[in-house]
Amino acid sequence: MSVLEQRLPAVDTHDDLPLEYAHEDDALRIFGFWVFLVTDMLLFSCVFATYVILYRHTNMGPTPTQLFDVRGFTAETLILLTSSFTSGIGTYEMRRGHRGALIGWLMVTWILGACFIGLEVSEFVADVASGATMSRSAFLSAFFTLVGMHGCHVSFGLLWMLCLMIQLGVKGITHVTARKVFIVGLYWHFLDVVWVFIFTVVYLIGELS
Amino acid sequence: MSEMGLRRLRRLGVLAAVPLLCTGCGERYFILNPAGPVANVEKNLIVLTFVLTGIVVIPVIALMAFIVTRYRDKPGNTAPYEPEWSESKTLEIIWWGIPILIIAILGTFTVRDTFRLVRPPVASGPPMTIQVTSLDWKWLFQYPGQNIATVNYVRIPAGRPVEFVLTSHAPMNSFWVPQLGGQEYTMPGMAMRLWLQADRPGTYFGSGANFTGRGFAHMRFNVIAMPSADFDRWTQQVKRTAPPLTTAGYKALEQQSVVGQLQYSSFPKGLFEQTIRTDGGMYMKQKMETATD
Amino acid sequence: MPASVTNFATHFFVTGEPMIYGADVAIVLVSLAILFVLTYFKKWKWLWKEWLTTVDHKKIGIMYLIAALLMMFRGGVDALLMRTQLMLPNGRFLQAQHYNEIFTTHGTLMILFMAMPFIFAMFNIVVPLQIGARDVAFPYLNAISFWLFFVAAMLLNLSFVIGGSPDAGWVSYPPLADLPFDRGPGENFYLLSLQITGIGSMATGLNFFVTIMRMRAPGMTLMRMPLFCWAVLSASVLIIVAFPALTAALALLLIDRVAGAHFFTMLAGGNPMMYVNLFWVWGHPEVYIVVLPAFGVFSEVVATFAKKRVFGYASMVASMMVITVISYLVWLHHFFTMGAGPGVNSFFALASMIIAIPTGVKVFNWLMTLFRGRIRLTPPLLWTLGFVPNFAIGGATGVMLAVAPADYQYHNSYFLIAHFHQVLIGGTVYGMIAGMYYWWPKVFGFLLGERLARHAFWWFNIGFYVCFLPQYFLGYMGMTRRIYTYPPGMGWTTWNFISTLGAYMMGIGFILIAANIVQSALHGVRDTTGDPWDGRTLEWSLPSPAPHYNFARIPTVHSRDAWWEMKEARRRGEPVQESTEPLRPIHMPKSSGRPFILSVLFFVFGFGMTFNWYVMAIIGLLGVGICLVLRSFEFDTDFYIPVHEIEETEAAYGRS
Amino acid sequence: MSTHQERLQQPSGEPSHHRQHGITLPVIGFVLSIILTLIALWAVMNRVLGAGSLIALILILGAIQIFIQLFFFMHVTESKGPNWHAWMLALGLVFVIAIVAGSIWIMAFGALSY
Ligand code: HEA
Ligand code: HEA
Ligand code: CUA
Ligand SMILES: [Cu+2]
Repeated sequence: MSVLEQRLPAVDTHDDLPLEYAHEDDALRIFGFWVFLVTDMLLFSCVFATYVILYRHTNMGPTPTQLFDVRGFTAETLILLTSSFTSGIGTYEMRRGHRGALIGWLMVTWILGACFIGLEVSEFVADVASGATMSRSAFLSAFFTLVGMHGCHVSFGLLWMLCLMIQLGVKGITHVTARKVFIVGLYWHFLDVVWVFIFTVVYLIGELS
Repeated sequence: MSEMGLRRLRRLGVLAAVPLLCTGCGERYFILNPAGPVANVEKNLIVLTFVLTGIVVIPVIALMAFIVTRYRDKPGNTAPYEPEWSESKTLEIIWWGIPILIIAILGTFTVRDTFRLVRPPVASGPPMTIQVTSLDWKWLFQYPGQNIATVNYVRIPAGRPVEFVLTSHAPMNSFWVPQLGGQEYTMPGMAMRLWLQADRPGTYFGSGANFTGRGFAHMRFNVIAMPSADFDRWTQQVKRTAPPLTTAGYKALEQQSVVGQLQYSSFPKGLFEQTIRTDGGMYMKQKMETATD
Repeated sequence: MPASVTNFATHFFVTGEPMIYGADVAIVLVSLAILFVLTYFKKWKWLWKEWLTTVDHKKIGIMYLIAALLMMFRGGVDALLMRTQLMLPNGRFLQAQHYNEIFTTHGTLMILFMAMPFIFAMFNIVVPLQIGARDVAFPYLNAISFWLFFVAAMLLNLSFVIGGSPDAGWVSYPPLADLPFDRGPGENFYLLSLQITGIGSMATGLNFFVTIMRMRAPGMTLMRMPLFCWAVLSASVLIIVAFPALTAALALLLIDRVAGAHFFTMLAGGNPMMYVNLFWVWGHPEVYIVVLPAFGVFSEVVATFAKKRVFGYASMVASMMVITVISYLVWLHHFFTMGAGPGVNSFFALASMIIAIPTGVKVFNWLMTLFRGRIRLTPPLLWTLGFVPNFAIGGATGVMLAVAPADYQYHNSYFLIAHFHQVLIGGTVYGMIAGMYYWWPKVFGFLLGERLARHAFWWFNIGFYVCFLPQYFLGYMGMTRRIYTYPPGMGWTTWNFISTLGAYMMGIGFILIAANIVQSALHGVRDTTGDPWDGRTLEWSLPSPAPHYNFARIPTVHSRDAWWEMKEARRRGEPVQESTEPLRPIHMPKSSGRPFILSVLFFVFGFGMTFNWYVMAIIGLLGVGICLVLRSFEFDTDFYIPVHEIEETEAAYGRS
Repeated sequence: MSTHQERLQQPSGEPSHHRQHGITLPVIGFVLSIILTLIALWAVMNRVLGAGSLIALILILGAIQIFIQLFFFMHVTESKGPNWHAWMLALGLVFVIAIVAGSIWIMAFGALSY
């Protein structure tokens, strides 16, 4: 919705770019979203730093090794990695113009994401039931906040995807919906990267301690 | 002129000169009047930075004054006008270069002294240790070697390096005795070390420097440096005359309040270590390098 | 009245001091007066249509400007209250608690609700015009940024009458600001209002980064861009990378406070130092965020009023980029005295000093721009010239602080207070006021009178030195900051007294600025040419105030100082290729009430969280979510201005 | 978003301009990411190295995964105009390292222990 007639000063030879870049306005938003991801990445890195500083401060409560369940977090990781892949396929199908396949793959992604959240919530519930609450120790504060923050991001992504599936159903693949799908894809892959680091820094290193 | 008139005149003169004297006479400019080796190192650095930054700042201001008077847009101003002149390699090199040089010099001294100050000052006598706890809103000093404690003032032997071990059992504060040396934070659950030494006997102003709430403004204390013999006499006297610091007494001190100067003939064993541990000290993994004797 | 109600009321409303009752009454009266005026003059609809729903960057800029001036007044009154209390030893004007609340709100307001909106005012007013664009990249987001800032400012200011203000300093270090030591809602007000405005600021940084990178007029390569835009670009990059750290620090402290977590408590393994660390990861870049745009303003002003190209353009750009990167790597210099070890202190001390090098380069280049120019001492240049010595001294004292062992002596003393006021006021405030005088005619269509402007400048500038130079001496005398009183006999009295006089002089300067604005609004000289200063950059090619689509035809740029070159060509009588392209319909974003509503819902959320009224907080948050979903389903967000309307508007300006 | 003039491209669905982004890329990316994850898990569960080098190893594996997502899924090289987002991303990564490494360095205190 910005100033669309206006051409970029830079070369504009990208006529082979996919539909979501076709309009200046959409290209701007994709660019803007990348920049947003940078801010989000820094936000996560601050919380990661805090976790690393605090994860040995267990206040004689449960330690990471005691708390984490290898099968649980491995399953979460594989599910999320797969959902990243299916959302990638979605983008691929979108670029081929297959609306049905796109919605289908988004659906699969959505279900995988929901399973991930389900597993995470049940993990949290079990922890809390065993007395490992946020106020038990600095380690647990940091753990719940870091992992929970990622979980909130994923849940937000689910809501967003739901909106998009409806819009795709109503409007089909237009330059607007295509751009939105592409952006939500970026978001989803980004969350996957963050999870890989949660998997590594929180769970695997936790197993080591 | 009568005696009276003269005195009045002199008083007037002194009054008028107060602002000037304040800058000149200096007793009260603690930082510029160090009374120990640590503060002296810091003062020398301060003088050095003053000179080095002055070298650029004063010319900058003078240059600006010159340019603005010379190149005013007034009819009849014959000063050259070169609207297109906008590049000069030489000039650019000069003003990238000079600051780099200055910063290099300053940086060298900074690093040298930063490392120097973590070591005890050159010992002119055996070091001693004093444990400092900042409370809301008072300072507790424990003398592990002497097994006495004081509140809101501390006595030290002059001419001996003193290792202040700092912690807090309240919000973070900062322990600062400007004439003896710069400050360091007191933090709950941690023991930080600050080396200070007074070269000559005297009373030195000290205060908390990091805000801790309503009573913060009253967290001042004196550091009284005295000859070793006097110091020993004083400790003996405290041992004889002061009440002991009991656990209950410490509990009372912990409460938020502003108090005057107090002294105690003893304190519960391990009180300082206990305080640190309950506030999270067990997470400080570092090995203790023993510096005390 | 039932006892429970009275009890609630006494806890909810701040009570106790006449000053607060006075403020309560004043706020109620002013609000009623505003409501009355709006109703009486039937301005509600106008307010809604023209302002509350606008997405026009120029109007948003004006709103930021007004807000910044108001907040400068509020923060300045705080400052005068503090100075009055400190004028004499054992002052009894304010109590400890009250004093603590005042310096906390003073610092917080001045940096986050005065300096930030002031720079955003300049971003909004100037950037699209300078790069030849019709708006920013995301106008709707821009409106959201403004309204988030606005409701956050309201939230913080509300704390003065409801619940109590934060009182742990603008840095609000735990454990002092954490639960056992601070139960009251004051700290929550701080956390939530900063969190909300922080989100808005991040969005603004993103917005202007994208705008500058992608929306420049054809031919305007990066190296042909006005230096102000470069400054905005570097400030935006810093906002993007620094504000997340603030968000994280505040969020963790908030979680401590509302969910009983132990990030920064003294118990259960919390580590308060991590807050200090995260706060300054943001805090240091923040001070450069507010000063870089001021640098940009100075670059424009010296070139215009020396009638000369800016000197050393390339090294100006280079120095800004160096500052951007290095200023991210110096944060520890705010806590040298935490004792992190000599290696750490040395590294951060060196990094801090290195910043002096590129900054110095900029100072010299400004001076060389004036050198062999033809200097017109207009108000914008006056503020710029006032800035140079100020910043040279303030920067030099910054370098003195960066010398770690020396900082052990300066830290938290009045020397530090003097340093940062000298760079914040001498740098940021002078820069923003210079910018305000410079672009005022472009925004409002009339000039600010010079005579009053001169008086205002001299009162403020001389007052500044009278106020803050003594504070350096106080630092050397061992006076620490944040003390509400001090005893006589320390030798501090004289300097404090003088300092307070200086503060009043600055107050007079501020009043004169306000008078200057009012007087010129009534009797000011109209700017009919659109180019009152004989400017160099594209914004001066437009009529004042600019039409809401800015450029009827997007200009093509062939060099730096694009407008100056066009005028030169015309003066030389060269055939100017006036664009003969026919006008085309202009595509513009539609106004929307949603940014305002969304922000109000954020306010509801913040207010609920502040008082731990979670139902209210959840309602607010749900509302925010609904707004976002609604936006996602909105496809009709823009419209075209037809050619005949453009023609009419241009004709009204006397242009074709 | 309404239509506009000459630059509008109808949603065509013709696959021609996506040659470079065939289905193979996501598949390779997926397989790689799974393999890397399992290697990390295996290495930790079996303690194949000392703690220090193990941590270094799994962090490196994680870092590789960033690039997998960026290049195989997120099309980081695609952009209209110069690729500024990649620069911003790189700068962001530098600062991420500054925050994390810096904080760890700073917080490794030289305090006395009791
Ligand atoms: C606009 C805001 C602004 C700016 C621009 C600066 C600029 C600088 N600041 Fe300042 N600073 C603050 C705002 C700012 N600061 C604030 C708000 C605080 C305190 C917050 C709080 O605790 O509440 C603070 C605190 C602060 C501290 C912490 C002190 C302490 O808490 O103990 C330090 C320490 O290193 C420091 C250093 C510097 C340095 C080295 C610069 C440099 O960038 C200055 C560079 C400029 C020059 C040097 C002048 C021009 C150069 C020349 C003319 C030529 C070359 C000169 C030389 C070679 C010397 N500042
Ligand atoms: C951009 C930021 C900015 C600006 C512009 C200012 C402006 C001023 N500041 Fe402030 N200040 C800070 C940022 C800023 N400050 C910060 C960050 C702190 C640290 C807070 C903390 O410790 O947490 C601080 C702290 C601070 C202190 C230290 C308090 C303490 O530690 O105990 C002092 C004391 O002198 C002070 C004074 C002043 C003065 C006199 C002005 C003058 O420039 C103000 C000029 C006056 C006006 C513009 C107002 C004009 C209004 C009138 C004339 C109306 C008169 C009417 C009535 C009185 C009813 N400031
Ligand atoms: Cu600060 Cu430990
Ligand atoms: Cu700083």
